[in-house]
Amino acid sequence: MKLHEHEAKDVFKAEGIPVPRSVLATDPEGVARAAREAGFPCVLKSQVLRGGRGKAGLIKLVRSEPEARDTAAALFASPHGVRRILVEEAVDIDRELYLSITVDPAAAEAVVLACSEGGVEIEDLAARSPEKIVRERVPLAEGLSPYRARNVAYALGLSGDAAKKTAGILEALWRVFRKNDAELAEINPLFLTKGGGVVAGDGKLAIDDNSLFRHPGREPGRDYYDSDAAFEAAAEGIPYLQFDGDISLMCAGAGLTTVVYDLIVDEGGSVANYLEFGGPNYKKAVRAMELCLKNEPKVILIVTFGTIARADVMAEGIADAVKRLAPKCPIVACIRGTGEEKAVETLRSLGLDPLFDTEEAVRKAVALAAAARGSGAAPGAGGSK
Amino acid sequence: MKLHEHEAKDVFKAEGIPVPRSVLATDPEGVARAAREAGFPCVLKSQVLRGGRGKAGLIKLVRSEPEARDTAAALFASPHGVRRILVEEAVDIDRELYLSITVDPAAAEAVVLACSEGGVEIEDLAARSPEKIVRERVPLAEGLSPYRARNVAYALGLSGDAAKKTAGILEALWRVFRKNDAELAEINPLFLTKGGGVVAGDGKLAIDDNSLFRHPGREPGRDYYDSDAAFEAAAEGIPYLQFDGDISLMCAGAGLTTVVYDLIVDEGGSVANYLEFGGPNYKKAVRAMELCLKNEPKVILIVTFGTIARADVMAEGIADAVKRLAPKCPIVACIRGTGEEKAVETLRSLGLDPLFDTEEAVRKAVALAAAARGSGAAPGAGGSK
Amino acid sequence: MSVFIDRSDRVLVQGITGGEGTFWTKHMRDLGTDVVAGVTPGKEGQSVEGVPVYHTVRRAVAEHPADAAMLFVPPRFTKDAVLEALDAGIRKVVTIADGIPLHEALEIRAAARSCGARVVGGNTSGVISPGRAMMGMFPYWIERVYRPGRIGVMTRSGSLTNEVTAMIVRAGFGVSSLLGVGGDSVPGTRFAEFLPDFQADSGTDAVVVIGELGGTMEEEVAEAIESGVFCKPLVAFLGGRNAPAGKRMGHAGAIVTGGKGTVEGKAAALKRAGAAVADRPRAVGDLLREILGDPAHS
Amino acid sequence: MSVFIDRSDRVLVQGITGGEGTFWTKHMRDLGTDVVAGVTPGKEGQSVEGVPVYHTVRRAVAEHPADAAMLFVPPRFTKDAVLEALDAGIRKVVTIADGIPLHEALEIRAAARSCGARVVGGNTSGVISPGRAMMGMFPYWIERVYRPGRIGVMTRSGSLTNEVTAMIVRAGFGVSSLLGVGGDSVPGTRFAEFLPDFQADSGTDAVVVIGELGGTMEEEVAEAIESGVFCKPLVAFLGGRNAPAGKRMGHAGAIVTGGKGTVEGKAAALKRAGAAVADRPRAVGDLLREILGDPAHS
Repeated sequence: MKLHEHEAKDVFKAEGIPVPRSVLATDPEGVARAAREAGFPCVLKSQVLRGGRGKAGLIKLVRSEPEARDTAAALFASPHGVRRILVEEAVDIDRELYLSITVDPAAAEAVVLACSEGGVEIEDLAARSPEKIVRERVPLAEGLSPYRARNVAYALGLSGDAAKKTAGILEALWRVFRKNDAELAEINPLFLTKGGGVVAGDGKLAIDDNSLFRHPGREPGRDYYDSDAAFEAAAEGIPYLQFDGDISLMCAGAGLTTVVYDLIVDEGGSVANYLEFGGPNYKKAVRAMELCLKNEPKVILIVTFGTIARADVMAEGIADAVKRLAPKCPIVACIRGTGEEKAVETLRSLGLDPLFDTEEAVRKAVALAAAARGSGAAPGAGGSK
Repeated sequence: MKLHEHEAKDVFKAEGIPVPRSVLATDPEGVARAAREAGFPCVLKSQVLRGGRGKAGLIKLVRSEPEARDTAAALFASPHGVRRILVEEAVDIDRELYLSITVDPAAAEAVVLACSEGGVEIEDLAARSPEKIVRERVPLAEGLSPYRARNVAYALGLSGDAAKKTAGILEALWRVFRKNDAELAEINPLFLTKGGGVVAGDGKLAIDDNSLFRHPGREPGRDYYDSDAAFEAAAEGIPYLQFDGDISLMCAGAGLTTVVYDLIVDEGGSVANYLEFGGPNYKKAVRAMELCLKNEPKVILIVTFGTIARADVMAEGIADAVKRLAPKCPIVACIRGTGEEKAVETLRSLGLDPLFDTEEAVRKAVALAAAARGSGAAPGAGGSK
Repeated sequence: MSVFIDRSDRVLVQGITGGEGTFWTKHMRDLGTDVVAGVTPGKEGQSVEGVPVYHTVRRAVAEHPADAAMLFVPPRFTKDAVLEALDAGIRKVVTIADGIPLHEALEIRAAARSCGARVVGGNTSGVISPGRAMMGMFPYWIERVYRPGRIGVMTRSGSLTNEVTAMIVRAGFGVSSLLGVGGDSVPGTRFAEFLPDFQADSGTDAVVVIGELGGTMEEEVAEAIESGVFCKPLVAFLGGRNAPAGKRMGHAGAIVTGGKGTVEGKAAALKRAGAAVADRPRAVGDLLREILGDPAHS
Repeated sequence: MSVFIDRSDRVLVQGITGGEGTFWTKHMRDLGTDVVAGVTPGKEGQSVEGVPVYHTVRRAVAEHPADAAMLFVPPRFTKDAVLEALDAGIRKVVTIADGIPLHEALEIRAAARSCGARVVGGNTSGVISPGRAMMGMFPYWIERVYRPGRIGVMTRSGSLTNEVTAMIVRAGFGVSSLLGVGGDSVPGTRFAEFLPDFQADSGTDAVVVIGELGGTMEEEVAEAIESGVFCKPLVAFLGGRNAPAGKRMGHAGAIVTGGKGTVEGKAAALKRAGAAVADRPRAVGDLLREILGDPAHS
């Protein structure tokens, strides 16, 4: 779970990392007021969870109160779903650095990545000039010892006070990383100011979803999701991704669902949503189909090959869902695995024609979707007969 | 630095270890009042830093308010220097266990020691029936994982709720051990109550002296020392032990001072104090001699063989001390090492006759002390001439 | 011969008295696994499917020496259970737990590496050498799909593995050992770490790797082939070829970030190393037949 | 040959620009030690006694490969400095720091063991092989007392070591290598761990152990002799024979608790193992002459 910049900076600040003075505002008038207090010029930063906010025009320098008000109004009205703007004092920047801590799965350690060029996309840099990236491994049992922080600071070419302060910030960033069970804790850019200060210009903090139980109050709200369906699916614990195509996937198994997605695209189809109701969710067919129907898909494609997630149970759930929700679009079902024979019976009794080959199912779904697009209307339930 | 029982129990309680309800009192009336509140019978526990308080009669069960008052008066008047009494509710004991965490220097780990017989002296038990001691190693990098706590609880023969609670207390004791940089964290006895509770009956916590800088407020007060000289020496950072013999040691080097102590006892002499003014204290001769003189010794014995602690500097310090303090007892000096030649000159100019052999110096000091005891008076300063 | 487990391994089940522990212990025994003891704190003296239960792993192995531990333990207790198994001298561990906290997954893998142990999982169905032994959650009927044979399989997925393995069987082959390394971003053991075992296994003619977007495990397989650690034929099938960047495709480990971990890059690396890459499940069987010939004629 | 250090070792000095670092670096060089570089964060580019200074150990060893690190670093920063040396691949470390926090001493020793390194100290004057090399705080004149010779010395003390070594020299012998393991209760390396080195050292005929009350290091020496790890003659002198129980005699490690760590028990164990135990410093020289004969006639 990614935190918003202002949330990440609150965490940073509490751990002793200097951040610019700032106020969070939720409407143009609030932004104007906050800007007046911050002094001009100051920076309006849209609080949205996406990279490249600068390039996308979501971060703006303003020089007067009217400009702040107008710019804020434009940002709130943009199609990026801006709900909050962080109004931040402008910092007198001398240099910018990049600093982050993430995990290295192969080494079974954490790793510091740093660069004496701040503001860059680290992945671009890794591809372009990997030699510019300073790496420092951090075994969890040892932690980020002071000497490792110094290794990084001096490898960045810093000296004197800047080196000491940067090392101190890195040690604090480590505490942030550990205390928050982070996947990523990143400061990009880290400003070295003309006055000799070191200040976090931006803040990224991604908390491991599997560790959220240790961080009550951090549950993601509606604005973390790009659709109501995605938000509701998350509340159910159902893996769900929102797309804008016309075939709703209602599959079991993350790997299999991903491959079904691949095959649909290969066949020229388009996906309305990725939805995976396997594992602990294999009895939630009704809820899953409800979520799919929110997208008004042209086809629902069900593909499973379950061992623990029993085919017969899933088929019964689907039967229940069809009866209760009476979907108007056709359903293509390909259900294999434990209890397969019984599942086939159940599906047939629904009037469906169960398939046994994933590729065949995908082709049929794509064809049905194309036909529905052509006719301008979806056939009725059981239309796959 | 050892904490008093009531201090240790405060730490335990804050970490979630159940302790009996108790009140600390400093006079018999306070004890009587606290006892009335605790209910009868209750326990009066003298807060002194020594083992075997029960056997020494420093822990008493009282059954009425007058008994509490009288018993407290007797305890405060005892020769054990009782300044505080912990008045504690009586616990309905079913069983007693022993639980402690200490360090294992060879293994470079911490180690849990536990026993299903509480209240015992663990060292006696180790000598008598070592097979009754449950040991569990704890690598610091791993910490005391829950499974290690369970290993201990079940090895103690516990089951059900008692096993779970004891394991939980051990995990809490680990946090106490780590957070307090402890040499030893001990619960002896740990009560299993008839009501199914688990309660720390006593609490020992010894903080590593080298880590006290991390525990401000824990500096030991006067009552941690058995003499004013010992307290003052500690404030100076001078290693000092109080004895009641007649030869004051003013030596440099812990090992050498210890050997001088050995040799004096071998020769039939007795030591007034152990004082070690080597290492960082080698320029503190005046302060050292001042401390020695508090004991009104019959002889001051100075033995050094310093490399970093320079002999010439120490000799000058001694000269300064003799001039300022004009000790009435004789001084035997045996100063070797860096700057030895100059040191010899300095000592001779003082009227002292420097020796070069430790054993000879010890024999001379013992003879002088015996002579002084015989004559009933110490010869004047420089009496070793 | 088999990779990781065989009939001769003595397996301990941690969390044996829970619903999953009890259910799958029966399956494991029925599929040939020698389950010697179980552990659930507080339940010593009970027995599950005839398997004696102990409070702790240490007490269990004192009575029943064990080589391997199968964990049916919730994700947040998995690290403790793994450390307990390692501390008791067990060097092979399988955990099915789905939802192990990330930092604990790092600690689990680090602990295993530091004592030369292997932890498989979490977020996996486990491992199976069809006809010989199983640790995890493969039901009886799975033997019909994972027919015994000479193809090694390594996978990050569950259902997808059934899909692909069915294609292997349809092509006339069978499975020697199947290792589910799991779908997490920090699995206890990585694909490439099993390649020396498959190389040494006389019962394995070729290996199928069922990978997906995210991480670098497939690239490490390519490196192992290039470095000569593994010389048998290898066929890879990779899910998530068309997945959009930045979206996590179900598995925690299945995400492309900053251009790293794309299926395109993985496929290219594997092909460069000489591996065959299937573009759909059915192609896995086809490629095996191309490389190994028709199994009916061998 | 010598134990731990020799002229051929390349030594790095951490904390070289401090008062002690600068002072003793000169002594170390003058006594034959090859000091190749120094480290003080923030001081890269300076030089001390002609030795170039770097910000970090990693940067120093990149330019000047080193085998050993000598630490002149305050006690509370010692753990970090030791870990930095180990991380840079250095496997021999000496720290003189007096006052290392107890738990950090455990971590230092654990870290050294886990990578096969040796940390000597803290709370020691260091190590010296007279006439060859020195790491620590032995001034020039000490060579007159620690005359080069064929007796190995291990000690927990400073001044007492001068006292005893003077007796060794008075008896006509000299010192091959002297290792001060230090007076702390958790020294980085323990007496017994050096015995295999002294056994292998062709320049050592016998070893003198200067021990004291507290801990179990002397008992471990007895065990090493009994197990056959060390077969040369060994003479022990133990301080604190008459020390009262429960009182800490100066050194953190010098305390008898609960009847454990008495000199009586240590002496008995050593004698049982066949070692000679001197009852006073002078007897160390006498015993060596008894065992090895008059060095003037050999």
